Amino acid sequence: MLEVQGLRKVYKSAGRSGRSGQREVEALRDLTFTVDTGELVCLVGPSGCGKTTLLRCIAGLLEPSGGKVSLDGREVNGPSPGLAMVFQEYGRSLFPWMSVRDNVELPLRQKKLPRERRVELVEQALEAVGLAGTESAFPWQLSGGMQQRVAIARAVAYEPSTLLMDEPFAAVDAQTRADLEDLVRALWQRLGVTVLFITHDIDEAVYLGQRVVMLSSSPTVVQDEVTVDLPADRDQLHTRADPRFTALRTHVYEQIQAAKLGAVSQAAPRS
Amino acid sequence: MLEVQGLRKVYKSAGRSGRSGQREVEALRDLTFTVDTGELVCLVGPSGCGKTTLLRCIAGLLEPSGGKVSLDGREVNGPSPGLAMVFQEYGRSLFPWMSVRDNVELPLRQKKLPRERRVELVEQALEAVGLAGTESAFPWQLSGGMQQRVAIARAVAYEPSTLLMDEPFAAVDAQTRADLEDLVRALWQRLGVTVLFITHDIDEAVYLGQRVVMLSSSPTVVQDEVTVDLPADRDQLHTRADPRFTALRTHVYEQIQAAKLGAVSQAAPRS
Amino acid sequence: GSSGGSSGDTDSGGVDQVKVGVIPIVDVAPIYLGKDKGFFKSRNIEVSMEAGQGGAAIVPGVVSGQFQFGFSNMTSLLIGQTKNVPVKTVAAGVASTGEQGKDFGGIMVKADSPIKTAADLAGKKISVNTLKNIGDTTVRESVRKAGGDPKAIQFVEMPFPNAPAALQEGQVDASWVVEPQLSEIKAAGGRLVASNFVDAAPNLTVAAYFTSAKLAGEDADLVKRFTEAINESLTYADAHPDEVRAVLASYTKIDEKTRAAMTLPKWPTEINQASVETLAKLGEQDGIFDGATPDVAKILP
Amino acid sequence: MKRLAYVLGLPVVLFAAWFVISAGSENFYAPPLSRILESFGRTWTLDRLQADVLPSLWRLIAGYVLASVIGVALGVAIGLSRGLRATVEPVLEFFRAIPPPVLVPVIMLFAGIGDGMKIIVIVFGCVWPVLLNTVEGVRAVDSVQLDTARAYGIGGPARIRQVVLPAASPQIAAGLRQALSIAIILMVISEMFAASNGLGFTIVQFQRSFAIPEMWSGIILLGLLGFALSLLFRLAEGWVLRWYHGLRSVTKGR
Amino acid sequence: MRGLAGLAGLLLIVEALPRFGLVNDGYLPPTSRIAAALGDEVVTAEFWQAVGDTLTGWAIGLAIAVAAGVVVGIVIGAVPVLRAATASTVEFLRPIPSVALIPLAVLLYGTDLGSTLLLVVYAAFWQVLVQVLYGVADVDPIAEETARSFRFGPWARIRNVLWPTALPYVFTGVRLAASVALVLAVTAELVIGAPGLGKMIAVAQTSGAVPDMYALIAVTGLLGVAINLAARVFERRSLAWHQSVRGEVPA
Ligand SMILES: Nc1ncnc2c1ncn2[C@@H]1O[C@H](COP(=O)(O)OP(=O)(O)OP(=O)(O)O)[C@@H](O)[C@H]1O
Ligand SMILES: Nc1ncnc2c1ncn2[C@@H]1O[C@H](COP(=O)(O)OP(=O)(O)OP(=O)(O)O)[C@@H](O)[C@H]1O
Ligand SMILES: [Mg+2]
Ligand SMILES: [Mg+2]
Repeated sequence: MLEVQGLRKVYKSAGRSGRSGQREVEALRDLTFTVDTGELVCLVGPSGCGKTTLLRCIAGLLEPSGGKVSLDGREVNGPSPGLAMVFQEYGRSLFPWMSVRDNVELPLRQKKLPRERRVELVEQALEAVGLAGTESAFPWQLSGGMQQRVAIARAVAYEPSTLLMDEPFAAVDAQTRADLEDLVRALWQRLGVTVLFITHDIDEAVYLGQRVVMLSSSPTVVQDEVTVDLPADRDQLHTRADPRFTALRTHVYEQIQAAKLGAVSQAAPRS
Repeated sequence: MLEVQGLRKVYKSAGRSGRSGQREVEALRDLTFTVDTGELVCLVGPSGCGKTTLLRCIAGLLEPSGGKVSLDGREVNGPSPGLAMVFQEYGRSLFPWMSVRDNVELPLRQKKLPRERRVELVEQALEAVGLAGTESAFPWQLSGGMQQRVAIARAVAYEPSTLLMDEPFAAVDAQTRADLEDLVRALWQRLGVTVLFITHDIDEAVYLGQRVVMLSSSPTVVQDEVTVDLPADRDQLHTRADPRFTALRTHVYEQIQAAKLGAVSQAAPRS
Repeated sequence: GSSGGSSGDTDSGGVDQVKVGVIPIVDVAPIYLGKDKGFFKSRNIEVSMEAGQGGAAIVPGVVSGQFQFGFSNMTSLLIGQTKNVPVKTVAAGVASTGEQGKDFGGIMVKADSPIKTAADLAGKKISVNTLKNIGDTTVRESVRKAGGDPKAIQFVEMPFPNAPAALQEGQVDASWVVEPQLSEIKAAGGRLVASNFVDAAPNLTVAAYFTSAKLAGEDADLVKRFTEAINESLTYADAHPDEVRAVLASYTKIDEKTRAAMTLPKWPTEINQASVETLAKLGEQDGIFDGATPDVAKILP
Repeated sequence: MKRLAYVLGLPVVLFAAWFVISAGSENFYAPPLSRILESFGRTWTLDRLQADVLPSLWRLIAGYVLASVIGVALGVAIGLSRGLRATVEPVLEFFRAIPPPVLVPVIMLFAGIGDGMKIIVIVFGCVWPVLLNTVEGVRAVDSVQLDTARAYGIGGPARIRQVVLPAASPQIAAGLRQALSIAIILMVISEMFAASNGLGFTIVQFQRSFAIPEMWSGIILLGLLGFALSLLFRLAEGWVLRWYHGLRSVTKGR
Repeated sequence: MRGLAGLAGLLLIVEALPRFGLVNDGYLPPTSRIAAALGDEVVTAEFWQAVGDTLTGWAIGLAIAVAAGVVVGIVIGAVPVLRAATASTVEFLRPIPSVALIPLAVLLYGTDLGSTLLLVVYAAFWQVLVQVLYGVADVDPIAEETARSFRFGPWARIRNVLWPTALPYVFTGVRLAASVALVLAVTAELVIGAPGLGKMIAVAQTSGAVPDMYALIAVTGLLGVAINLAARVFERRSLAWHQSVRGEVPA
């Protein structure tokens, strides 16, 4: 189980040399929520509200300024084993000196999987994201969407127990996106992995998640949570046509709207 | 007027260490289409089909392997004056050594605008993308979506006569996205700028464009073109509710589906 | 010495500005002494010393006219002659004392070394400051005279200041050094095996002052005055060893004890032509002239 | 063909200019190039190459390889640890500023006067560019790449080997490139002490015995040696960093 | 603070080595004796004159080398044809040791500042040049394309894209060149006898004044430490945006 309790994060950094002096940004004010083991939760919120920051704290890559994150009862101080993350900066998170294959395989080596198993996993993962045939290319020889899919393949092949995804489908076309959504759900169902999924696409959040957590705009708190009471067996055509789906997405949309408006009325000074 | 005639682009590059030898990718096979001066055309197509490649050729950043691109009758050999481009890799196209303000202002300096005008344009553009208050931050202190908006602000402030945008709203939330869509349309109407807009969101393509050009998957040709016969005055609520809108988006969706399927049946070897 | 601003022999009120390239060692004490005593000033020469580390810096300086005069050992000058370096000696520089065991340079070994005489040096590793120069030719002569085989010596090039340590650490079997390293090794318990300058020739002229052929031709008067001044300085220095020991403090950092203990060289005013010819012969024998035969007369004044 | 023209073009022009300008030179220290070239053939015979150049090359390569290994290893450690850097940097800077010639006596105290001493002198001089560039390269590794490695539990040696070193490799290459020519320079300097053979020794010997055309021919040989080694280096770099050159030339598209 | 600890450790080792008889204290005297010698030196005007002379040669030489290295590096780096045409010549000239040029320097300038400058500039120039060349090659293609697409002129591209990208490399180059320049300034004085610290070292060396020699060498080293300190401060200010500096702001 993933627990986030009173999480707070303030970025301190010098602004443009002296002109504006110290710049302090309160990215997260006070976040509390839990994700059960094996749950698939989607996270939505306005741009710049701190979703990436939250994910980095959960992954143990960033130290919170306050509050705490714990995974399966243990407090997170550094990256936990069995955790995989798809970064929003997919381009920069691939290693340009390695072929696509090596990029996907590297974490598996760390897991000390035998060679055949690694080859198999890499092949399956690349196949699943529609990149069979590009194994020997370097990442920078691929299009943006292809790079993003390599990053997804890397996380998928890793067979993590916790999967954090930061806008993983932002750069792919609608059709591929639908396929990848189904891939994530299939993986989740097959492996029972805990998934925290950030997206800007409200339909996607509702289609994918068992629950949708909505963040307010900065200073960020949890605005609302919705349980998605759609049947567990979902498919692109029928689920999206379900009136309940439409009701849910409208609700989420309104909440985000409200979050944004709230932000405007508060208008916290930023620098 | 922008004319693309028989455009072809083949990437030649060594694959990973001789294992697979020379890797040749035919990104574009034979593209022909035109965009009238002052027209707003959206471009959709499967991931990796060559949209970015096409835009780079049009911007004069990449030399085609065949065919030609001409802008207002003159053949494109290098970047044309009055052209602005929003890159898909927004993060890397911002200069990390400059504040947000300087990033947006720099091209204006190159245009030799007077100081007051520059300040005004920068302020307006940042305001329009919802980033007022972050002028003195460095790009890497911003969230992904905010960085992308800085890149958009830079292009907008430039007041170009031709605007090329490569999935410019991929990293922003739904609400901001809607605002930005309206911003682009307003800018287009106010300045009469020629816009070529790449997106993966079919609704967005139909909502924004006067015409939607659909590309096939690799080897890439123009799959289809649709003229969007919706009224010129569009707004998020009513236009999207228009039955004609739904009809159009369904048509585009089907075409893209067809493009993908075509690709699978052809299954061109890639390396 | 600092470079006195204006360079060359510009006439300023009849006084010639003269730069002399020297090595800051005991050998050149007379010129410092002579400067202090006014021997140069009285001949309308304003002399300043440029302290280089060796011929590599001094000879090009003299040839190009950056320095008017320079100080160099005779073997180097002989080598230069075979290569037609356009220089000419103008005065004697420094000479061996001619007394076996009491010269300002010699071959040293550690106290407990099995090497007793020069003959034992055959087959050993000996450090000299520069190879194919005055050091190794004269050391060979010492060995030869003592009945050893000079061909079997293994020479290693090592600057004088580093020799005591190398000798102490056993990196070389023997070192050819001059003062003040000679006294330093002695103080550390080292032993003198041979005085190679004395073995090479009686009253060997070790070094000389020289000028470029160009200056010698164009300004004979200046050369003449400089020679006179140097000769006066040499004579004075030879007669006043205490003042020599004192002037050393002004341009070296030799400590007082060593200054008092060390053996001073001789400073005759005449270049001993016979000894130079001997040097030429020895050098030729050892092949340091690349097969050429130096013309001694050409470099002597 | 075109590449050959690029490689030889400027040198040919410069040598031609040198030839013409120096043709009638009376200056003892700047003899006509014709005499230098003539002495080149005479001086650098096969025997001489074997007796003097080979030992030099061996010291050079041993010193260079050792310096590269030390520089990269130490550089990675210092680059990764801020505390270590704060502690050792002043000491390193202290040694960096001391001229190798004055350090030789100290090195001789510990390492004797054999090849070991000369190799240490070479190491001592050419480790700095490798070290500094490695430190800076490691410090500049992209934070997202580091985070990726951390998130996937790629730690310890694997992180250094798979992430840190490749990411810093372009800058390390700059350091190795610098070190190569410095190693040649230090080879010459080290042979000024306690040597009895070697290219540097021979050149200094020529200088001291007023064999000026021979000295210049030696300098030309040094230049040729540097050029040849840098050619090898470029080949190796082009191979190891082919991903980088590909990445960087993506857009040049030409 | 921690740096002081590092230096103190070095001093302790140098004190201990001869004290415990690991090396002969006649050849490597303990720190205390070197310090005493240094104490005697620093009160003399001659010493400060020498430091001043050395620093003058160093500063002027470094300034020329850096300016020339940066300008030439950017011009060559930005124009591929030039780079291809000059590569072989650069590689040929780089390994020529400054010491081999000593006769040439003396020939041209005697023991004047010019000699020192010639040697210093020759040695330090290549360090800067090579770093700039690698730095210029490091430009992010997307950043470069951005500049091209907005039709930045050559000057604007150099100033706004090439230069900031190359800056971290240039800094390393300047730090390398700074110490090479110091080394060469001292060596030139040592060998040619131009006035300065090197000449004092040479005199101490030939006179067998070992503690004095080490005291002077230590001064050279300390100058290096001071120079590096200044470079680091400057770097922190002008590279605040760069990963290597911003990565170290405590989170
Ligand atoms: N390194 C940093 N230094 C200073 N401020 C930062 C830094 N990183 C992020 N921030 C600030 O923290 C806030 C939250 O950023 P974060 O990247 O978490 O947003 P996000 O929700 O992921 O947004 P998006 O949807 O646009 O990716 C932003 O206001 C941003 O400016
Ligand atoms: N530098 C390169 N070297 C080799 N191949 C490349 C290079 N850049 C792109 N390609 C190939 O060209 C094809 C088209 O790439 P492009 O980036 O134009 O696609 P795209 O339509 O923009 O895709 P996306 O929507 O995912 O961004 C891809 O197959 C890609 O692998
Ligand atoms: Mg984010
Ligand atoms: Mg693209």
